[in-house]
Parts: sequence; structure tokens; C-alpha cells
Amino acid sequence: MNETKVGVFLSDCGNQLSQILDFDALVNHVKQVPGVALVVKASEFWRGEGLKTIVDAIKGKKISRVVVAESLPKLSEIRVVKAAEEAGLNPYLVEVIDLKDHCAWPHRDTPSEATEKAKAMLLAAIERAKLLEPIEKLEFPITKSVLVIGGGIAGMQTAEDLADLGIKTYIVEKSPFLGGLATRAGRFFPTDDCAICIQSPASDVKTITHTSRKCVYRSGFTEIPNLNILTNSRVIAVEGATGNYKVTIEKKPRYVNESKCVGCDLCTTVCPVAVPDEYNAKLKKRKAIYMNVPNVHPPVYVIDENVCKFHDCAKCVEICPTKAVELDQKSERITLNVGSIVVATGFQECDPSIVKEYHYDEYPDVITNLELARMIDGFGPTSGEIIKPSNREPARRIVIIQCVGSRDRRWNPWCSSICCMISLKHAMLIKSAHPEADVTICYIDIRTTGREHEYYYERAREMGIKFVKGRPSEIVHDPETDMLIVDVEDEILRRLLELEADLVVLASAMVPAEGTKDLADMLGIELDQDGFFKEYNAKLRPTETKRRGIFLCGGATFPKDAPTTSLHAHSAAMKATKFLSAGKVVKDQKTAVINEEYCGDCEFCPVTCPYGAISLVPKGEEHFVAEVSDLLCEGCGICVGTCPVNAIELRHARPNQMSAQMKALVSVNGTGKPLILAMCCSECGHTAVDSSGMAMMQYPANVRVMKVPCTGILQVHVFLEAFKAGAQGVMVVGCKSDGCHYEVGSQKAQKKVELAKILLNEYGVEPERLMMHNMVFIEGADFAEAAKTMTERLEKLGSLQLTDVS
Amino acid sequence: MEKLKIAFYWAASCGGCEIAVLDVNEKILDVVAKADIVFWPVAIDIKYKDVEAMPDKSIDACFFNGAIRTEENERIAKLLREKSKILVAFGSCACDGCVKGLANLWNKETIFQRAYFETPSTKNPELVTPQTSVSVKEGELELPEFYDTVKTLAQTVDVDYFISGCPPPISCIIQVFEGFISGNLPPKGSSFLPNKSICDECPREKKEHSITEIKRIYEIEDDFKTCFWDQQVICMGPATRAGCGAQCPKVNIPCTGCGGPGPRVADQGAAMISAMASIATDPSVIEQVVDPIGTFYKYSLANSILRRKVIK
Amino acid sequence: MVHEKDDETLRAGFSGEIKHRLGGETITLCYQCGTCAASCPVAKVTEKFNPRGVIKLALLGERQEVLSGSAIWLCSSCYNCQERCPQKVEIADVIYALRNIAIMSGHTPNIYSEFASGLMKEGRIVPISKFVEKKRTDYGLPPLKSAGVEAIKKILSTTGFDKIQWKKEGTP
Amino acid sequence: MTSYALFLGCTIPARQPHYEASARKALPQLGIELVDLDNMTCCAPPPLQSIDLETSLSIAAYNICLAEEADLNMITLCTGCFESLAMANTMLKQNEKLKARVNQILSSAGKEFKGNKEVKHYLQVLTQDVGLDRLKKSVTKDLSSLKVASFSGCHLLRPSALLKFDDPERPHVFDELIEALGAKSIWYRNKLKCCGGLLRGYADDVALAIAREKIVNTTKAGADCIVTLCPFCFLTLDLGQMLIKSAFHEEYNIPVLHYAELLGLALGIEPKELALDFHKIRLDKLLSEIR
Repeated sequence: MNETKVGVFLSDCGNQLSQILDFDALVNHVKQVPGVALVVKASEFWRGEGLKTIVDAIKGKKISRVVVAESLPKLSEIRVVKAAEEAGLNPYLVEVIDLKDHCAWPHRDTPSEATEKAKAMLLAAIERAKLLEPIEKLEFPITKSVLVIGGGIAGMQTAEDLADLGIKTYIVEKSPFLGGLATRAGRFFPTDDCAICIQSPASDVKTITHTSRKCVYRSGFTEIPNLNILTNSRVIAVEGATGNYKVTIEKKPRYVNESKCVGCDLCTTVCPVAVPDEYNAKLKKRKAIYMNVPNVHPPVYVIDENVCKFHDCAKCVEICPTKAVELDQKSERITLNVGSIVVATGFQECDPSIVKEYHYDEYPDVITNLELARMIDGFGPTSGEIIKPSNREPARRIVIIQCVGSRDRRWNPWCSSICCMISLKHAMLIKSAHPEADVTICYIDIRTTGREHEYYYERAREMGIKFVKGRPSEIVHDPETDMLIVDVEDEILRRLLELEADLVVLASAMVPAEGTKDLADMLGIELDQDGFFKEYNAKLRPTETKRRGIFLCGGATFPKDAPTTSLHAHSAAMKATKFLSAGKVVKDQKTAVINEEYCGDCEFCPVTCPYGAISLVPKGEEHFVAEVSDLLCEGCGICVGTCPVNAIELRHARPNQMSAQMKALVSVNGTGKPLILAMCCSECGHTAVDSSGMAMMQYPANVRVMKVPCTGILQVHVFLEAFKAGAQGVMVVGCKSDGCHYEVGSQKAQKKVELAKILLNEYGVEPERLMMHNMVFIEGADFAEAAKTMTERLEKLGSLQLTDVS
Repeated sequence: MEKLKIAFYWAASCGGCEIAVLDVNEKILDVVAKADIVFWPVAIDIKYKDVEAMPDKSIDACFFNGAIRTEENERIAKLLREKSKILVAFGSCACDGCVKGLANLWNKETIFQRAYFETPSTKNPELVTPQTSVSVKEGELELPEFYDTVKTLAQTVDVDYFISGCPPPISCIIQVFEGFISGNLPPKGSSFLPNKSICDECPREKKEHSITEIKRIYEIEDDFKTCFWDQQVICMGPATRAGCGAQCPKVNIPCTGCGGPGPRVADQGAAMISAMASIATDPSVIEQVVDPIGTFYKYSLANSILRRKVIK
Repeated sequence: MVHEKDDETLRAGFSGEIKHRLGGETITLCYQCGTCAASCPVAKVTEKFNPRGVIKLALLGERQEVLSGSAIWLCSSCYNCQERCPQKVEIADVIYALRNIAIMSGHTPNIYSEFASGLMKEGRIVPISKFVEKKRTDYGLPPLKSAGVEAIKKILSTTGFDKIQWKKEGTP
Repeated sequence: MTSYALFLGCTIPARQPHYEASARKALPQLGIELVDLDNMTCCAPPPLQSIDLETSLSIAAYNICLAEEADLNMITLCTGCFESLAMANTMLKQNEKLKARVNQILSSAGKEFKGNKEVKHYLQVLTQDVGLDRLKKSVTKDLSSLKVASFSGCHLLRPSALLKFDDPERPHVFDELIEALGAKSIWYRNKLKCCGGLLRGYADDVALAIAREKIVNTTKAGADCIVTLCPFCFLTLDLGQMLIKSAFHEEYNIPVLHYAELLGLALGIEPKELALDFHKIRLDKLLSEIR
């Protein structure tokens, strides 16, 4: 093996740093470090001549490791690393530190101390650089196809975008018809237009203009090239990993041949079986062979296998003019190979029977908003008439109750977010059709936060809809008058009201769609506390999940109105396309690696890995060892911080590298103050230090910063080693506990720090010598303050004298 | 072929390691067939001066059990090092300090105070404590100096091989003896225990490992199947070197860690603490840890990073 | 009976004080939906009591008004509101907490002093008349067992109940 | 015989010997032995909870300790006692911290709450230990002409999370027990709402207004009688009708019975054995309908 030759490049930032740091001393110090083959000082190294110096040194084989002390560490690192790579050096053999923001600026009041610290920082970088190992790039192929689960508006919009972009797309819908909840809703607020309207695919150049939006049935949705629609189907198994999923779909028989049915309706006229129509709020009956409403998609009848008499009857078979009815169809298993999956399973209306005091399960004239929507719909079971289901008389006194089972800690604590607007829409539609109707909305808070939504509320008041601020305590049916009585306090009047109603409508909570939990388990993705699918990051990755290549959109993440759903769907399509377009995942092998010889199969690491990247594989008879998936591993080191036998290492942060760095940082003091090692995560923790320096906040130079991938990598023994190496205090600086870039790293670090403090106390070492801090970039002042406080605290405590430690 | 010369010695130890040597049963006959035992205070009457008289490196292998607690322990360790070609740290005391190492939470003064004055069973009206020398009418009596800190053998002299355990597992002892007889030895510095942890040998099933509280063994109804960690009981198995065949977990006792740390671990207690903190679901679990040193460093305090308590 | 006040309590003022009292823990969950008022049998017949109003006043920190007023004593402890509260505010228990604080602050309705003295003297809050006791045998009832007055006295002394100052302020 | 420690409370022995007599005579006929223990005290009901919750919990726990020491589950007749004791029992079983605090208080009286016994209302004993079938078979009188307005009172059902007696919105246990005796249990408005009894003594006018609504609603529904479980409800509705008469000049005269009395009658026990002459509203007409 070739000798390791370190090149050290010292930037004085246009002579700015020289006014504080003694560069001659630094150069002399660095020159004496074994392994250093080249020391160069210049004004800057991240561009122009400076960068060329580095490139030439690499090309001329003068050096095999690069240490650059430069300001603008993040930007300069990108430039230097790229140049080094182009010059033929593995990019992981470059170490960049920031002598400006981490040393000169924050210690400008004590220049000689700053110089001593700079020596330690350089030594640490050199010692680490000597131990660095090249890391290779990995490529994982991706199948360029996508499965969209759910055929509501979110799923359709996403699928259409993807297919339009030339990606082979499958859409799987569990019910026999597309459209989801939206088709039952009839109209959308705040425009009152048709719910079944979607954006038309751009691929149809003949009929589609830029402004086209069309009903589902005339959108040409089924005709988009690359799009395969599977209705009456559900996902039953998902295997494989990112980029290459094998999905098993169960397609239930429709018993009607989709390519033969002409939708003539003769079959329903002869079908002898009639059952309450769930789709239409049980307000009418439907046959065993049916379509939900006219103009559904696909426009093909389906047989309800739970009620059909099949061959005992077979009247539909006889009458069908195209021989489309096939009573012997069987369910099929279809296997799809896809690179990506988009979950668009939406949400559903909660059964409000749980709120017993409203008697939804007992009183037929208590209905839900979605059931009311069917009544209002001209295609619906009552042809638009608002009736009392108990006797089918017209209902003219209507009370709508908001937040039923929603914002209710007994059931669903969240605000379902769209019910206020739905109720306003229904109230206005009723009022426009029947101006004499008396419509009252009982509410806790009216939430009309969307664009134009407040005007909608205003219009409702204009139309004479009554609003009672108060949540009813009970609905009582008075057998004498056959009226429903709603007990409610009007809080504004402070008056207890007994509202009489023909019909009471419950704005029932919107809850995760049935099967959400099973699907999440199958896909290995998380749910939030309310049971909806959890996005990776609500602000930055609103359609992504922790599983690369699995995306979310629409109401599957939370109840959404149509515009937001659409926005979300298009965004998911973009992210999925971006993921698939490269045809491969390119990733550095900046990952954890297990040393099988030492792994004892304690199975602690797989449960701590936030990415599900660690599995156990059989090794010999009845023995297992952990194995890391390079594809899924994000390189945080939380597993390293867990492993009780140190059988796991990160390729880019080996224990020997960290140890060498740590020892070097405390090898030089020169400040007369107690040495403090600040172990900062490479994300928020380190950038908080950057920002304190950038803002020239002052803190003492005895504070030495050591960058680690994530504080989750730190083990308790690292703290002990630090004290043994001469640190008088240790600060662990990580992300906020709920803002950790690796999800759980800083929480785990916090717990390790807490336990280590208990341990230190037993060792007779003051626990306050070890502190955990959680910071974000903008809290640089907090870092400076914490560093000062720690220094003062340690000065008060006096020197830590570890005895008998040789 | 000339017979091998071997020696056994106990320093600060309980004697269990000596028993363990005999627990190899008939294998001991193979040993004595091939080797002469030249020094074994517990079994044969050979004095220190006899050892001092032996030529340097004349003992082929010395199996040294016990920690270094007194001046005598240290002196004999050095003596045996000189006289032996191969020195084996035998058992947890020699390797890691073992239970004796827990004395490092005190020093000589506090230990004497407790042992000779304070314990309920002590009656010591004349306030007698051990002295290194005392004159009696028969002459001068000497006792070895009692040190403040318990050390491991390797912290005192250069050690060739290690075999930990309290006592070392019989199968590993047999392996050691066979290695010596056959001359087939691993590289210097090796241990005769496997490189993996107890979990590798433990038949218990591991599940979610999500620790919501800490329970003592008497607080659970052990199902004999599930990993103790999944039953909320602290078990040192994950941080302890294998070799014993998970004897304790197999009979309803969580591992207490006598095998010492894994080969790549500098601090057994800290390693277990890190792992435990990483799987604790809630910070309140951490607060439930009492006596962390007694729990996590029962056998390895003297061989840990900090080694002893700072006493001001 | 002494409830320590930490910094958080002090910051939160009266609602913090209530939250730290046995029974008062859930008060800040209230979002004023009025379900309690609509459920309340007392609010239906008198304007002097409205559970939502009591909680609102307490949350606004109107300590004096809440403690010295009659409203808190008008709850019939029927728990109807508590069953239906969508925020799981334990309203009846919160009112107990408010009454406990009121009594500690010297606002005790007469009838409660009577209950307390009955308990302290006889271990019962409804005294047994000699007449009824004599008639027991007529109905074939066994003689009454004695009450554990001594034990009660010890408990009351431990909790400090027997040291409450029963200010005779009359009915608030 | 299944034995229970009888918790009698204060009001029943002091004011309603008819309740006690009915229970003491009816329950043993169904195989329930009532054991009287020494040194029971007040259960610490809402009026005491109003003064100090912690003290009240401790007093309730003290009484449960007596049953624990006698190794018996506890039975209550009074619904108020049931609430105080069952609530304390559940709370202390669920909350270790609270239990520790209460035990610290109880140690002054030489007691320790262990949490190994149940507190049951006698309706629970009737449904769980006796069973509706045995109850039906034990009935010797014909009650089929009776339309009963059952009124369980608040503290049998609520707070349901702690009492765990029945569904607080749709209770069925009490009505089933009434129908098991052969009578018909009827619906009336606000059946589950409070009688206002606890406000007596502080705001009599409010209490009476609430009680009046109850009387009006049951009368409207055509009830022959109201059946109660709680001595307070009984007082409020029985004596209450006298008060309503003088305050509102309205006369209802709807008989009010304790369930134990109805049970006693159904089992064939003579009305005078049950001390029914303690009632304010006369029962003559009602008794004549029971054959």
C-alpha cells in the first residue's frame, strides 16, 4: 500500500484570518505532524488558483489525502470534493474544516488562544484524514413503472400525470368503480361544480385543450397510453425493495365482461334481487347486478356476489344482448413489477353511532353529511328531494351538527378540516332548492380557512341559514310529535335551546380509509398518531415516505378538500417521476457495515434503525447475524450507537477515525480554561455552531467542536473516553428531539446522555460535566451561550482528576 | 519428549476458578499425563522461594486467576511473569477485576472503615486494622500492602492469553488445556472465549425490544422463551462475551455479564448502557436504573475506561 | 392537603392552581363547546349555574368571582356533562377541585360545615335518631354496628381536614 | 350462599328502614348473605368530596380495607355509597401514585388499601350472582299490570369510566331487572337525568324544580310508579311530591318504591314486613294491583 501523504491547504480568507490567527505558527505546527507531505497557505482554496493548487497536488501524486481549512465550509466542501474527484481522488479522502466560523471569528478577542485551538483543529483533521477510506458509489436499478393505490381523485390525478409522462402506470381501486368519495359527494365547495370533474390527460391531442377539465366519464381517462386500470382489486402483498417491488393484486370477479357490456340496463330490469343501496345511503334499493349511478367509470355493470343467486336465477345471462354476463368468473391474482408506489387511499366518513347521545343507529332521521349529499344529488335516490327517511315525507326543519366524533378526544381528536365547508355547501344547496326550509348549523368553531371559503360562509348567512354556537348534548326523539329534539346551548345568548327538527345531519369525522393499517404494514411505512399515513416531512417532503420510492397523496395523509388533494396528487406524481426517471438509484456506500465475526444477534440494531435497513440473516445452524441494506441505509450511525459489541461501523465515520479526531482536539489547550469537547451532529448541531461563528458571537476557545454524522451514533463509552483523553466537559449538540434529520437520533442521544449522567455520578464525576443540547441553525446564540455557561460551570467545579487511569 | 511444566496461581479471587480446573473431570488426567504441575498453592506445597529459584521462562504456562488487590498479588504476578513462557489471565478476576473490582468505588481507607468498624457483625473494640508490619513478642509479622485500587492482571504485567468467565466455561478450559498440550495456540493476546455475545448462544426469542419500564426478575412470570429484554428485564447477554452456552438465561436467570466485554469493546457497562438507552421508549425508563455500576459493571469495573471512582 | 406550587403553576395562574389539585387536572382541555351546559339538569332550571361558564371564568383567572360565588355549589354532581364532554374534561371533578379550593379559602356554605362536623363527631354525615334506632327491632332489623369514629379522626387529622377553618360566612 | 360485606351507609339506617328491611329480607331468599362488619363509617359521598377529595378517597378506601380484612367483596344498597366506594376502588387500583398517597394517610389508622376486592351495587349482585333466570323463577306475585318508570339515579352509571356498571347512554341492566319481576319498564323523557337531590339543603328551590320535571315526565308517560335505587332519589321524589304540592299547588301522588321493595313484594313478602308505611305517597292502590 502506498504511503499516506496528507496535503494541508490553509486559507486565510483574503488575509482576514491572519489578523487573528498566527499562520506561521500553524504552518510550522502542521509541518511537524507525521504524514503531512504538503502545506500550502493561500487566500482561498474553493475556486480559481487555490482549487488548482489542490488539483495539481493530487494529479502530481504529491498527496493522497486532502485537508482544507476554508471558510464557507458547506459550499467550499462541495467544490473541493468535486475537484478532487475529477483529479482522480476518492471524494471521501477529503476533510474540510472551517477555521473562520469555528475558530477565528468566535475567538477574535483572544487571538493567541484561537491559534492554539486552530492547531488542535488542524491536527484533528489531519489525524482523521490519515484514517479515511475511499467509499464507492453504488447503483441500484429501478423498474420504470408505478402502482397507484386508490382510484379517487387523488389517485386518478396522480396516475394521469405519471402515465402522461410516459411511465407505465397501474391504478388499483378496491371498489368496482372509480371516483372514490368524491363521486358520492356530488358537488364540491366553494364552486358547487361537479365532483366528478377531473383534469383531462394531455396525451389526447385531438380533443384536449390546455383548459380542458372534464367529467370522469368523458375525460378519456381509460384511454391514456401506459395507464392500466384495475377496479374491484386490492393489494394483498408487497415484496422487494426500493425501485423493484413485486406487488400481488387480487382482482375480484365482476361477473360482467368489461369488453362486452354495453350498459343497456336490461339486466337490472330482470334481476329479482333488491337490496338497500349503501352507496345511496340506503334510501333506495338496488339490484344484485348494478351500477352506482349513471356515468360511473368504468360504465360496466357489476354483480354483488353476496346477494346474487347466480345459476339459480341467471335471468341477466339470458337477457344480456351481448352475452357479457359471465357468472363463472373467478378472482384472479395479478403480479405487478413496479419501481414505485403511490398511496392514494383517501379517507372515509366515520360511523357516528359511536357518539351514542346522537342515536344515529337508532333514529332513521339522523343521517350523515355524506348521506345528505346523496339526497341532494339529482342522480341520487330521492332525485334531489330532502326527506325524512323514516316516512319519506319532505324534511323542512333541518339541523346540522358539526364535529361529530371529530375534535372529540373520546374518538378522533383531530379537526377533520373539511366538514364546515361541506355543511355550508349542503345548507346552501337545500336553501336554494327550498327557500322555505329552516336550516340550522350547530358548531363549535366555523373553520373556513381556504381561499374564498369565508365568502361562502358569508353567503350562507345571507341566505338565512341559522348558526348556533354550541355543541348539542343530545338528540331526543319525541314519540308524540315524531320530531327530533336537539338539546343545545346557544353560547352567545347563554340560552339552552331545544331545536325541533325533521332531519338531523351529522357532520361526522373523516377518518383513515379502511385497511390503512394493513396497507401501511405491507408497505413498511408509518402512520401518524391519528392513523393516517405519515409523510416524511410535512414541509419539505409532503408526498414522500421514509421508504424511498413510496409516495403518498390526497386524503390518505389527512382529510383534504378537492383543490388540496389535486395539488398533493400532482406533487406526488412529480416526485415519483423524479425518482423513476434516472432508471437507477445512485448512492454512495456511506453506510453501516456489520462485522459478522462479532455480531451476536442481540437484535437491538434492527429495532433502532429508523429506516428498516437492518435485517437478520441466517448464518450457520440456528444462528443469525445482522445485515445492512446499502440501499436503505442513510448512514446515521444510530445502529453503531446501539451495538453492545461494536460489531457495526459506519464506513465514513469509523471508531478509529472518531477517536483520533477526539484525542487530537484535546491534545492542545493553550487557553488556561477547562477543555470542552462539543460533539455536534452534522446537521442542526454543527450548523448552529456555524451560525454562531458567522454572527461573530464570542465564546471561549477551550470549546472544541467534533462533527459526528448524528448524535445517535454516540455511545456512552465515547463520553468516558473524552474525559479520559483530557476533556473536562462534554457537550452533545444535536437536532431538536422532534426535528432530528435521522428521526430518532437526538432522542436516543438524549437518553444515553441521561443514563451516562447517572453513571458518572456513581463514578464520582459531576454529572453536569456532560450536557445535551438541542439546537437548530438559527440558535447559534444558544450555542455560544451554552459554551460560555459550560466553561464557567467547569471552572467552578475545578479540574477533573481521574485517578489510576493509565 | 520432556513433560511440559505448568503452574496455577490465585491472587485476589474466591477460589471458584480453582474448582473449575477440577471440573474438567477426567481431562485433568490428560493434562497431568503431558505436564508436570510445578506450582499450585491450593494443591501442592511449593513455596514462593522455590518459584524464585526457578530459572526464568522455565514454566511453560502459568494460569493466573484472581485480581491484583495487594502488594503480594502484584509481586507474585511479576514473579510468575518472569518465570513463565506463557501467562494466562484465567477467569473474570484476572481478566476484568470481577466482583472485587467493585471495591474501586471506595479506597483502602473507606474499605477498612467499613470492614473493620462498621459492619453489623464486626466487634472490634481495640480498633485493630491490618498493618503491613507489627511487632509481637515472637518477632516481626508482615502483611502485604492493601492497595486503593483493584487492578487486572494485564494492568500489572504483560499477559499472553485471556480466558474470562466467573468461572471460565468448562468447555473453554478444556480447549485451553488441549491447546497447550498440542502446542496449537492462537496469536498472543487472544481470548479463549468466542468473539460473539451471549445472545448468539441464547435460545430465547427476540421480539420488539421496546423497553417501557424496568422490571426485576421476580416481578415477571418468565415464560422461558422470550428474551429478557422483551420482558423488561435487564440482561447483560448482549454486551457479554459468549462461551458459557448462555447457561444462566437457559435456567431463568438473566446474564449478569461474567464473560466480560466483547473483543472490540473497551467498556462493557457503557456498551450495555448505550444499547439499553437506544431501545428505551421513554426517558422515564432511564430514571428507573438504580445502581448502574452494580448492574452493568458487576465483573468489569476494574477493566473499564474510568476503572474507579474519583474520591476527593 | 398541601399542594405545592411549582413555576408552571404560578405562570398558569388560577388554572394552574386548579390543574395541580386532585380532580382539577383536565380543566385546560376545555374548548368551550357547551356540551356540558346543554347536558346539565341544573342549568336547565336556573341561570345561576352553567358549567361551561364556571370553567370559562376559572380559565380567565377570575379566582375571587369563582370561589366566592354560588355557582360552584350548584352542581348536582350528576356527571352527565363529564360523560359527554368531547375533550374529556372531568367537569364534575373540576368542580370538586374548585369547591375544595373555595373551602380552603374560607368560602364554606353552612350545610357543608354541618356535614363536616357530623363526620368528625360520629363518623357519619346523617345522624341516626334514637327513635329510628329503637324502632329497628320492630322491623326485624339487627342492632346497628358502631361507626369507626376513632379511625376517621386519625385520617382527618392526617389530611388536615380537622384543621380547616370553618368560617361562618353564611351561604355564598 | 354468596357472602358480601354489607355497606349500609348513613341515610338508609337513619331515614329509610323500609329500604334496609326489604334488602335484608329479599336478598337472602336469593342466596345472598349480607355480613355486617364493625367500624364502617360514612362512605365519603359528594358533599365530603366537595370539602376535600383526598380525605374523601381515604375514607372510602378505609371502608374498603375493612372488607379486604374480612376477605369479602362489598355490597352497597345506596347508589351514592356505591359511587363513592367503587370510584375510589377503581381509582386507587389504577393509579399507583394515588394509592401510595392514600396508603400513607391510611397508615395513621393502621390500614393499608390492597385493591384485591370488588365493590358491587346490589343490582350487579342480582345480575351476576343470582341471574335473571333464577330471579324470574323466584317471583311469586303477578306484577304484569305495573308500568314502572325506572330511575337509576346518576351514581349508578356515572362516571362510567370508573364505575363500569352499564352503558351510561343506553343502560339496560336496571330495566331488565324490573322486567324480570314481571313489571313493564317504560320510557319517559330525560329518564337518565338527575333528580336534583344533592342540591337539597343548599338550593332547595332548584332541587325541587328538577325533581318536579322528573315527576311531570313520569306522570306524562303514564307510569304507575317510579322505582329507585338511591335513598336520595327516593327522598327527592317521594317527600318531594309533598313539597311540590305546597310550592306549586300540583298534586301527582305517583308512588315511589325502592327496587328492593318491589323485589320483596314480587317474592311474596308481606308489605308490612317491608316497613312500607314509611312512604309519604300512599301505596294502597299499587299494592292492590299486585296479586
